[in-house]
Amino acid sequence: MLDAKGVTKNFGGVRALSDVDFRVEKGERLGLIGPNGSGKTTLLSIIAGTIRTDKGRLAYKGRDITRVSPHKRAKLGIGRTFQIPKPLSSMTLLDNVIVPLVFIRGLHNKDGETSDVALELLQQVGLSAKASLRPKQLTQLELREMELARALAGKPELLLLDEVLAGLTSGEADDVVELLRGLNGRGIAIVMVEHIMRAVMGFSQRIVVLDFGVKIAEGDPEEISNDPEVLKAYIGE
Amino acid sequence: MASNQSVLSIENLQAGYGGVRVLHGVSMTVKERSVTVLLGTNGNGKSTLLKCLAGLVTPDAGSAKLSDDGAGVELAGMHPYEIVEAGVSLVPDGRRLFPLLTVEENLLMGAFKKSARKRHKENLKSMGELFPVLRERKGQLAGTLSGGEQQMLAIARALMSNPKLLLIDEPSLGLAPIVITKLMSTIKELRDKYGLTILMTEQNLPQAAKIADWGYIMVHGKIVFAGDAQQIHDNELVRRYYLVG
Amino acid sequence: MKRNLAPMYLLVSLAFGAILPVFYKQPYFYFASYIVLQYVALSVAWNLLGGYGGYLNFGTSAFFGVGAYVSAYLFNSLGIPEVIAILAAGAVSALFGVLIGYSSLRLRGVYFAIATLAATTLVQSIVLNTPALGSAVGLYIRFPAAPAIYGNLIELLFVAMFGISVVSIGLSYWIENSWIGRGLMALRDDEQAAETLGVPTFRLKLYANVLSGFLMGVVGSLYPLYIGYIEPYSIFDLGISFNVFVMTFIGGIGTWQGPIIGALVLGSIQQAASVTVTSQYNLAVVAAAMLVFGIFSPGGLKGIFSRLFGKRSTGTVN
Amino acid sequence: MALDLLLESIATGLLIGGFYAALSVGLTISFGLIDIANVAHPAFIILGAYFALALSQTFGIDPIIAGLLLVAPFYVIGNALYLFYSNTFERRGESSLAGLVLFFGLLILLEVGMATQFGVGLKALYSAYGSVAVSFGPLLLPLRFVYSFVAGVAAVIALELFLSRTFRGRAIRAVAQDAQAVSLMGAKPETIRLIAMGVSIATAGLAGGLVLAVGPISPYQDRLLIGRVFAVVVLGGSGSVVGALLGGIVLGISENIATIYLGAGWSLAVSAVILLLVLALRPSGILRR
Repeated sequence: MLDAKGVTKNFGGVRALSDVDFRVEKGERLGLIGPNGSGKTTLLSIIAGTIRTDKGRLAYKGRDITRVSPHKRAKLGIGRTFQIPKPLSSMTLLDNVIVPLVFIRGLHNKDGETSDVALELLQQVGLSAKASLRPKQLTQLELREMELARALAGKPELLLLDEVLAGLTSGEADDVVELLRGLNGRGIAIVMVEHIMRAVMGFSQRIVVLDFGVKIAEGDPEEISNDPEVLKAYIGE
Repeated sequence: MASNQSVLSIENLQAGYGGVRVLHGVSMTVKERSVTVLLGTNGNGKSTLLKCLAGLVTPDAGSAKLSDDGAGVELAGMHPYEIVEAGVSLVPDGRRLFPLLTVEENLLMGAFKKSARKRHKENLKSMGELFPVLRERKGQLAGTLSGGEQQMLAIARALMSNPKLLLIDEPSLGLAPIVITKLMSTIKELRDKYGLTILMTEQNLPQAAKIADWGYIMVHGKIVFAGDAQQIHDNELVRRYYLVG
Repeated sequence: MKRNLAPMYLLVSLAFGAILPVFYKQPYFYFASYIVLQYVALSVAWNLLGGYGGYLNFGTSAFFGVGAYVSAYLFNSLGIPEVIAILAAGAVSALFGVLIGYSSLRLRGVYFAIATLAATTLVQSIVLNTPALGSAVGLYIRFPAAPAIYGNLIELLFVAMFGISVVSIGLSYWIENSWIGRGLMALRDDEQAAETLGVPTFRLKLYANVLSGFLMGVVGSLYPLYIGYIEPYSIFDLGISFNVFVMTFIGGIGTWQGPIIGALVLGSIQQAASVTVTSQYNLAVVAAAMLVFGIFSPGGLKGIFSRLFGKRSTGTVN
Repeated sequence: MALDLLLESIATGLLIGGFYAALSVGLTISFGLIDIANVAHPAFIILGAYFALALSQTFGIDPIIAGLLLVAPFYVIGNALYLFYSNTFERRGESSLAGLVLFFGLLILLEVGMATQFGVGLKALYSAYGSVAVSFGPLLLPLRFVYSFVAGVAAVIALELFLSRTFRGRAIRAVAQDAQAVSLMGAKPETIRLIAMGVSIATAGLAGGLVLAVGPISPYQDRLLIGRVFAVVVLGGSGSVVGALLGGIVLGISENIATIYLGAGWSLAVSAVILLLVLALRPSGILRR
């Protein structure tokens, strides 16, 4: 579904990613892990299009998207959440969700239908009671849930999640993981960047490990937790 | 070796970002002239704890007292620049160097506080001795250094303020093993030769265990294990905390 | 239901404006109201990009001036009918918006603001160096004959400017409630997030700048007829840009009502004051008012109104 | 003959470039280093020119000396301006964009204030060297431009030394790169910005003296400078004082060449075209942050 080859990114002489090959299959659950600063968020941004890769190519469903702008990628079915939530602060939660409904799905806001769809999405993440509030009135946690609802509004086929579980209690995290499994059951491929090992190991079918901008391992959770390279990156030697 | 006098005592510290609680009541102590290491994987709150101590994050509750020859200074709620003045210096996560300043200019930024300005020449000299590579590259822009050199510069910059307590956030991050070994021995030297007290966070357990006097393991914002150097060297235990969590 | 009524409001307003001079005869009223309405239309146009999109245009006078010069040149030197000249003025001004947009709308908003300042200097220089446009001396306008229904040209100009204002307001209201406005507001809040949610940010900014430029050009195209003589220093005066900016700001930036309120209130005060005070003090009062509002009420008059209104309505609920 | 003319205009352009650098370095500090787009900067320069005129006439001193005397009071004005800005706009968490509201308003207020206080007409100081030219090889250069060039270059050098050799100066450059890391060095970022804005406006005081030395002044003259100072800052790369000198020289020479080939009327358009082109082509200096 997504095939990225030779992704490389430098920020002012500092190398964030070097020559990373990254592939996501249709309907796959993929975990992307690695220590802080290993380039996971940069890779997500390059897939979503908010950062351009210096070298290499990206193909999505057989189409070259290396130079395609982020809003077009969103329309092609790539959705994402941000590690630090980016709410549209002048709008209510409901309106935040309506934006992708209008711009990605092409729904019009003439009748109440669009609002109903938005409300339903908020309900999925447990925020329907706060639909008329503004982002300022929400906790960081709720903002992250709103990000998820917003990403889902675009009916993505590939969903990029940047630490959606951070800061959740294990019960809450389980709920979100359950929700994600449901989405995946409907055929959405999910790339999860996560630090909470228990969750990411349990959720993913396949795991890719980045360290210092280089892909050091790839495999199923079992293989990864026994991979000496990974242990070295995480625990040291 | 470490004395029994504690330099820093943290009690029931709680903190978070906008409603997400990250630290759920952390208590620990850091003894004088010791290397204390705080272990745990990413996203468990280690960095947040150091940020609280440096004033970058304001704790919601609890206290962090710096003992200053008997009189205690409460760090919780102080501004970062006041904390530097009080003698605590942080080597932040991601190093946070000034990439467009030269190596020497970065070091001199570290000596900004008044008491350190007076001594900046001699401090510059001793940093050159401690990190010869920085002396060689003093005119180079910090952004062009290698990862290991950047980490050394970040530590040296923090030392330019003559801190009593040095906080280091993930020094080994993204460094090659051989560089980590070198770095750890430098940190050890800071304790042994210069009598510095050091609190650092680390994921790299074996490397950290080599030089640590005391260790704590943090999982989900709580201290789940505390012990001395020998105890934390138990790799199996830590593995359980790390990958199974 | 509201939406169905909107075209009716529009038609009624237009009819009101068209009929008023037939019944009400008071030359100074039309003379002064023309300028107030001109500022209403300019502020509403400015608000399209500045208010909804958050990109501040400091070059209103450049768009206005391009319109004024294009129309003056067309019906003066080439004898082209007024209506075509007006539309051509709008079109050239819109094209000007495309050029500035391509140059700076991909950058941070601060750069766009500075680019519009520079663009003002540029068009002023071009006019100053073009003898066909009168250079520094300026152009005198040959007045067309007064139309039959209205007594004089000023009344006709009033009707035209009234119509332009009403149409601009209608457009602004429509944009605020359409996908364009939603997209602009989204990118004003966070451009990166907006892109990720499918909003074509650059294209929307460009649309808004072009439409805003078109309207400003159309407004400017009538000015030579009103004033009879144009020259580059007063036409490209930063004071016009400043007035428009302040009126929108004081009225309530980013809402369709804000620029109308601001332009009506400040514009009327200015017209009243211009009889008694010099224009220098006039501008100083405006600047001072803006600073006061900037500090104490960022929401502008509209914000104050809705706060007062909001309080009252909760009171009745209780 | 034509070559001589070209050579002379390049030389004059170079001299004017030093003058432009002096007008722009302050903006390089405010806009380039602490992200305050002070569009009123040129208005402060003209204000400085009027004060310099008053000083020169009262004490019979050279306008450039008068400009130097204004450095200290203008530093204080810059401090006050920053305090006002930070307490109204910056503190509300609004970006530099919202600050434009304040500075645009200030620009108009200063203009009106000067127009009412000093009159709208041109005012000039007839200094001893006002109309003297020196020959330099085959070139004949106006002395007032030579002096303002020297003063401009001296100001750039002084600022460069300040920014690279002093603790506060380095902190100003550092705060542009990472304000939070600056606070970890024991410096209060707000104080650093306060100093930076003081220095920025202080240069406007000196620049005012230079403007007076170069020619007659009028209250709305700042409008002729806005495009120029921003073009210089953007050309030089935001935040680089030496870049401002180079940018000033590029602009000065371009304007003079344009004057020869297109006529004097086009000189003002040069800076606008440069600014729009640089923004459109986006070299590294002005990359979106």
